[in-house]
Amino acid sequence: MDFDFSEEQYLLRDTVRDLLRRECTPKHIRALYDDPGGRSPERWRKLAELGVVGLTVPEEYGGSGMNEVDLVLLLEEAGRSLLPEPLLEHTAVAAPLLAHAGSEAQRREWLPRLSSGEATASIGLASSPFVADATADLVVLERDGELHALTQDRLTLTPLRSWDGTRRLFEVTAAETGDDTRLAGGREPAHWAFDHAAAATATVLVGVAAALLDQTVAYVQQREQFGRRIGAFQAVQHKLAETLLLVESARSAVYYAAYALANELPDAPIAVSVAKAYASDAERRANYEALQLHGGIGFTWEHDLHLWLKRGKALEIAYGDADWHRRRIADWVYATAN
Amino acid sequence: MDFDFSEEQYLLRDTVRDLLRRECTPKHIRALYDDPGGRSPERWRKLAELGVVGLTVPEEYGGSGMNEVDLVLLLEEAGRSLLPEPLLEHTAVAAPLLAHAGSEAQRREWLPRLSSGEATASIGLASSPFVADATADLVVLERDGELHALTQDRLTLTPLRSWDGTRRLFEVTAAETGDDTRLAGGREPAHWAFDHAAAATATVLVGVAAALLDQTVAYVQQREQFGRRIGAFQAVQHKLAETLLLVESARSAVYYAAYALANELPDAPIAVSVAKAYASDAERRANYEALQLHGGIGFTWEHDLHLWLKRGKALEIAYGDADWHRRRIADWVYATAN
Amino acid sequence: MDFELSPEDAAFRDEVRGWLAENRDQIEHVRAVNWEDGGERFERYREWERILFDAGWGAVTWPKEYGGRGASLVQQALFTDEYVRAKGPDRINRLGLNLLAPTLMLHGTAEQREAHLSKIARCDEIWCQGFSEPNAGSDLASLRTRAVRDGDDFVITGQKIWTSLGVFGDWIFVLCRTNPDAPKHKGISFILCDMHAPGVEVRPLVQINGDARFAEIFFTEARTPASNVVGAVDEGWRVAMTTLGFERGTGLGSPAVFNRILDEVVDLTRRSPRDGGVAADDPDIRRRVAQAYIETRIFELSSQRTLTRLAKGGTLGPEASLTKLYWSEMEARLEELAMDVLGPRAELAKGSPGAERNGDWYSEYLYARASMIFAGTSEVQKNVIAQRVLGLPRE
Amino acid sequence: MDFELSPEDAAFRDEVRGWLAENRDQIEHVRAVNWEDGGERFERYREWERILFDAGWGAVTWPKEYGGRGASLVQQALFTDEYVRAKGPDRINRLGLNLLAPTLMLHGTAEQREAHLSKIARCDEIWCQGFSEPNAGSDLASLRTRAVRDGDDFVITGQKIWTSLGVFGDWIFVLCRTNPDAPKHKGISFILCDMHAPGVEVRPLVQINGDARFAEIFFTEARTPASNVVGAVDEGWRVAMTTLGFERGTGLGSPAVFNRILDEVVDLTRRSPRDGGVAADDPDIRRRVAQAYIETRIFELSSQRTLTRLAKGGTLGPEASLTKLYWSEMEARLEELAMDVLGPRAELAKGSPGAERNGDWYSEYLYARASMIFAGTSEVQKNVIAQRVLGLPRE
Repeated sequence: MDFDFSEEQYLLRDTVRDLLRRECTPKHIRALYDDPGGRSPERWRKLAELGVVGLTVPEEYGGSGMNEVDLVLLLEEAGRSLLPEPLLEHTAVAAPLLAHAGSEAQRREWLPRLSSGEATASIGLASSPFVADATADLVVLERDGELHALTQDRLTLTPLRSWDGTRRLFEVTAAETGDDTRLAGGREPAHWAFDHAAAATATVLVGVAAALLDQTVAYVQQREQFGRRIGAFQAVQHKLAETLLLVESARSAVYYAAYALANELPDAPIAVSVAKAYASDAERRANYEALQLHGGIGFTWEHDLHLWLKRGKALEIAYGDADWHRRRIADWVYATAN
Repeated sequence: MDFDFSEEQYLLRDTVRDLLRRECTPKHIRALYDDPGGRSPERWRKLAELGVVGLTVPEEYGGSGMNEVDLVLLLEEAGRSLLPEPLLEHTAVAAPLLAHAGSEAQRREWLPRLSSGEATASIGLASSPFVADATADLVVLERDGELHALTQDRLTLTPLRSWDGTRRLFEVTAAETGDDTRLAGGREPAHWAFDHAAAATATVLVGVAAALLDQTVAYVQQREQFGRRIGAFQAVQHKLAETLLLVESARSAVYYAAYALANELPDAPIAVSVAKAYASDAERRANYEALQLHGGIGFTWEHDLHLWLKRGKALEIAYGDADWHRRRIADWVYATAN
Repeated sequence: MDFELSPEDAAFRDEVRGWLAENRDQIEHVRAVNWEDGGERFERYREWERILFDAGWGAVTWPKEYGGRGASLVQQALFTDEYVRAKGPDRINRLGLNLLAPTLMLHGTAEQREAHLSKIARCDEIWCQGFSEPNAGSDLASLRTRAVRDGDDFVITGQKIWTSLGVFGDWIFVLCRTNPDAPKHKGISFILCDMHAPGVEVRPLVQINGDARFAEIFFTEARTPASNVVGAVDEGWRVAMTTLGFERGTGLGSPAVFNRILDEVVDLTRRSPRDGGVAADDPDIRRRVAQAYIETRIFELSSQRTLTRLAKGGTLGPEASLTKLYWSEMEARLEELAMDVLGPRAELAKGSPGAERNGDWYSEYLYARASMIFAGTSEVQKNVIAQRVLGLPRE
Repeated sequence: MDFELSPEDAAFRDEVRGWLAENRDQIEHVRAVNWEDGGERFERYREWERILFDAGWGAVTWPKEYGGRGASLVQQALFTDEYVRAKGPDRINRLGLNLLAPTLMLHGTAEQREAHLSKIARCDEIWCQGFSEPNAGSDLASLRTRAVRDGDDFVITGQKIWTSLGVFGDWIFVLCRTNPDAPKHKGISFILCDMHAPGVEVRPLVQINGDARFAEIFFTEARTPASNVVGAVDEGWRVAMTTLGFERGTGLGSPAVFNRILDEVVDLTRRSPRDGGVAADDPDIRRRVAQAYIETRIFELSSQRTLTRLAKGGTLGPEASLTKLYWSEMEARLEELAMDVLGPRAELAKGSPGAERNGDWYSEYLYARASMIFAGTSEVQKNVIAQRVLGLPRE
């Protein structure tokens, strides 16, 4: 029984955090709002050099051969810094999915390039009508319950616009799919992909929520009204205490979901639903309190807060909202309990 | 447009309030906890003398010929003072039901006596497995969707015990029902009765909630901790402000429900569900904050608070809980809207 | 208790309804553009206000002499209800109509009423509210904008923020500190100032939804005649509290608006795909729709109770905070429900294929959250309720 | 990260499980009576504690010299989990075992440990906690019970309240004011006192559910040797904070207990009629059951994170308030769910026909609400979290 991370895992987290603190600041994020299609190949390359991009690719294909537990702290950092690049789609879902369920030919063709960062991959599941970063070299698309790994020549993309100006969403139609594109191996690849996407989204949400909470705590420490710092008001203190408890508890849930997925435990899908339901609610609360306690200033474009508010809002809903996951849990409880 | 009561209505309310303040104190309520079956014929007689018991009985049968709007303020007082006698069952439901749907023979036999207080009536609907005060002279019982007015000789009662020591609940079985006992007239008597019972319960809940709030406000004004009255703490103030808003809003809902029933408006059933759902939630909140802010002292038998806590809890659930009524509202919204 | 309309009120309602129906084309013409885009688009809304005014609908409760028709509060509510149902255009001068005008009727001089009321009703003067400052938000009384007497004028210097309609404004009512030595609630005056005067500069404030509905106003020795002080000098706090009472109690948050939002949300649930069906089949969505129905219905009822009280000569004091708290929190829940009904489509923005109502739902959701901040945050309302309605101690 | 048990831990768990299975009859024999009824019934529970002690399960983490088996924190958690699953009887000396004993291990003298630890483990001494007073609830440091030095003794006078197990207690650890002139957190001492000593009077306190699980303790010049002060005289507040940390963090609120309640609630939903079906078919109930599953599961996970931290030498400071806040609010929601599942049957009390579990659900529901009050109200926990975990200013 050891519910903690190793020194190496923390070290990698710290390295990534340092990188993102320098190279993924609100200024960088804002630049993307004005640059449709914009991504930073530079930042992605640096993440690849740290082994982050190819973290989940088996070593035999040039990756780091690490797993969901190694990745979970990094996804939290991605949420904290609002990393725009597709760490979730590429590293948390598409690449390990290919390793899990791709044919040997697919693996050999793609995994080394996905690992090095030379090529990117994204994921489009039936539960989400839109595909983020669908301009990737490879898009794994769900059609009739099956997954197909498709290159751009087989796809038609319609670009969409999100209120979160850093998100790149597309409606995607596939020209042709066939035996050559199908991901046939492994246990139910579409479910595998969905659970990985939902767990990763929950983790990013925890990072977003933690960042919202931290910024708000810092703000109420400094903002004065009625002759004292507003952080001294009991109503403010209690809201933030409740929010901290939600965020901390969500952390327990997303870390365990990563462990359950990494070890293919039978309760992994439910651990994922616990994580996504709770993290969505926790982020929603942090999102509300952050704006409420910042007051008017948080409602201005000029203030950075909205960058987190919008990312959080989009992810609350992505890959099943809290109520959807609660329904999955209830079905499971009544199918298995007693 | 006049959403207020008349001077006469307020006057009667004040008269009843005065009576109950004297004759329905916590001491009177406590006495019933030790006296299974206990009721106060004395208090009931006084209420009958004021015209309250027969308020809803048509004048031609010796009643006051008043309606739901006249009664609603009195039901609120009944909740506030925890009146143990069956004003709800007798005056709000059974007596006007008999007037509404009884045969001429049934009316002539019963209404004058129900009006004078000489006889009492209670009500047992299918939605509630237990019948309060089923020892009444007349019990209107739902069987297979129909209502029957039954005297004690046709009934078998099994006494139950409630955590609220003033409630008298029974499991009731009827020996025989027939054309002579059936309430045949009026629109769907069972629905009529249910809506009246639910609306009256919502109103009593508002009275209970208001009493809980008032007592708690008084307590936090006086209890000191950390060198000041606990009512000065912002967390306490905000809880009580939120509770007041709920209780005040619930008042709007129960008053309108009474009006809609009195005027047989088409939206009456929905007005009732709005009232019962909201009043149940409002009382639940008042119930929570009352005990929480009283702290340990409110958890003692010696303190009177629990008398209200228990009555409120029982009524939150009676005649459809908040979720049940929300489902009825949703069905109606989707059946009628747009 | 009687929810039936009197014959006069029913006739009034029919008249409103008839007039709005006759003007349906004009309404659509106005609503086809967004006044926030400014210029001719804004002027189209101003023109509409003149049409309303000429037909006697500009300010129905006002006396005839100022262009009203002396209607009762019930009739005003009926007018608003019909207006919202007919999708009447935004009332661009609502701060003048709903906040300043009733304040002037209570606290203004005859000259002030004479000078401004008709112009407000005719929309010749667009009014702004100059209360909040960067460092005086919830703690409004800590405001620092100062006004110094100089001959027949007051000279104003300072900064206001969150000024709705700022870029369109002609006049502004400003809270200024006129006595820096008095306790903070004492030395404040309520002053009317021409926004076209030298020394008044307006900068639009871009919000998180990209709109610029608010502005910052910078006063640099701007002059306004001393006759523009409303109420006594240094006693503007009392006047401002009246204005806030209108804002919290009846000036915003009309039941008809929330009923319309609910109708739209219900409609959305019927059309929004969810789990192979539509959102209207989802029990969690249904529960929330039912709760939204309950809350909007009760808001309507509570508003009618308030209206009756006012019609009988009662007043709305700190109870206005209950109203503001109720509708702003309800609005936030309603708009959040809309987001969840839209699901993944919720985040689609203006100009995006597939964006429901061109992304406006999201914008409304953000505004609903701002509603819990402006006109007194929910926290401030709760303080007021606790201390001034429930009588709990101040500290 | 590794949730697998080590071979030693797995062996430990199997040993516990095996032993509990062997003693199933004895467990049922004990549980057949309610210790709160006192007399022989209480003694039957004490006897059970001796059986546990003799088998080495009385206090598994304690050193062997005091009757423990030097088990790790993980093993202790495994023991508790198995014990709850096997429906092991209430641990009647839990205040001694979980609060006083670890406090003595940290702050006590060798003599104090020698004198009491084994007796606690063998249940020869039933211990009570004397902290709260009628006027010192949330504001514990304002306590007034005083202890005055007289020769080799302290002489205690005052009143304590909410003393669990008060009527059964042999010893009590009492917070007393020993220096009335010092600031309120300074002049307090943590003193052990024999409850059978002259001047100690116990009065049972009847609660709103009719039980008398708590008592009031009146001290009238009760004497206890000065060697019974734990830690330094006048520095008992620090000692008490350690005790409260155990109470909030690990002393109460075991995950296994909440998992068991959830299982029972799920079972109840399958059997409770609702709308012509059972509650388990009701989408609102299902949503709440799912949320209860989420919350109990996360509590288990968070407890395991805490355990890991402690096992690695970390400490549990003000974070214990997060734990207490979490489980007490979760427990209240769980028990309220049970009430709503029971519906109209929820109110049926002890002795009533048709009362599920003889009315105990209602009693548990009330206790759950008390959980948000005792060991520091939810409001106090939030203060601690805000000020001592988040670092927000005290005033």
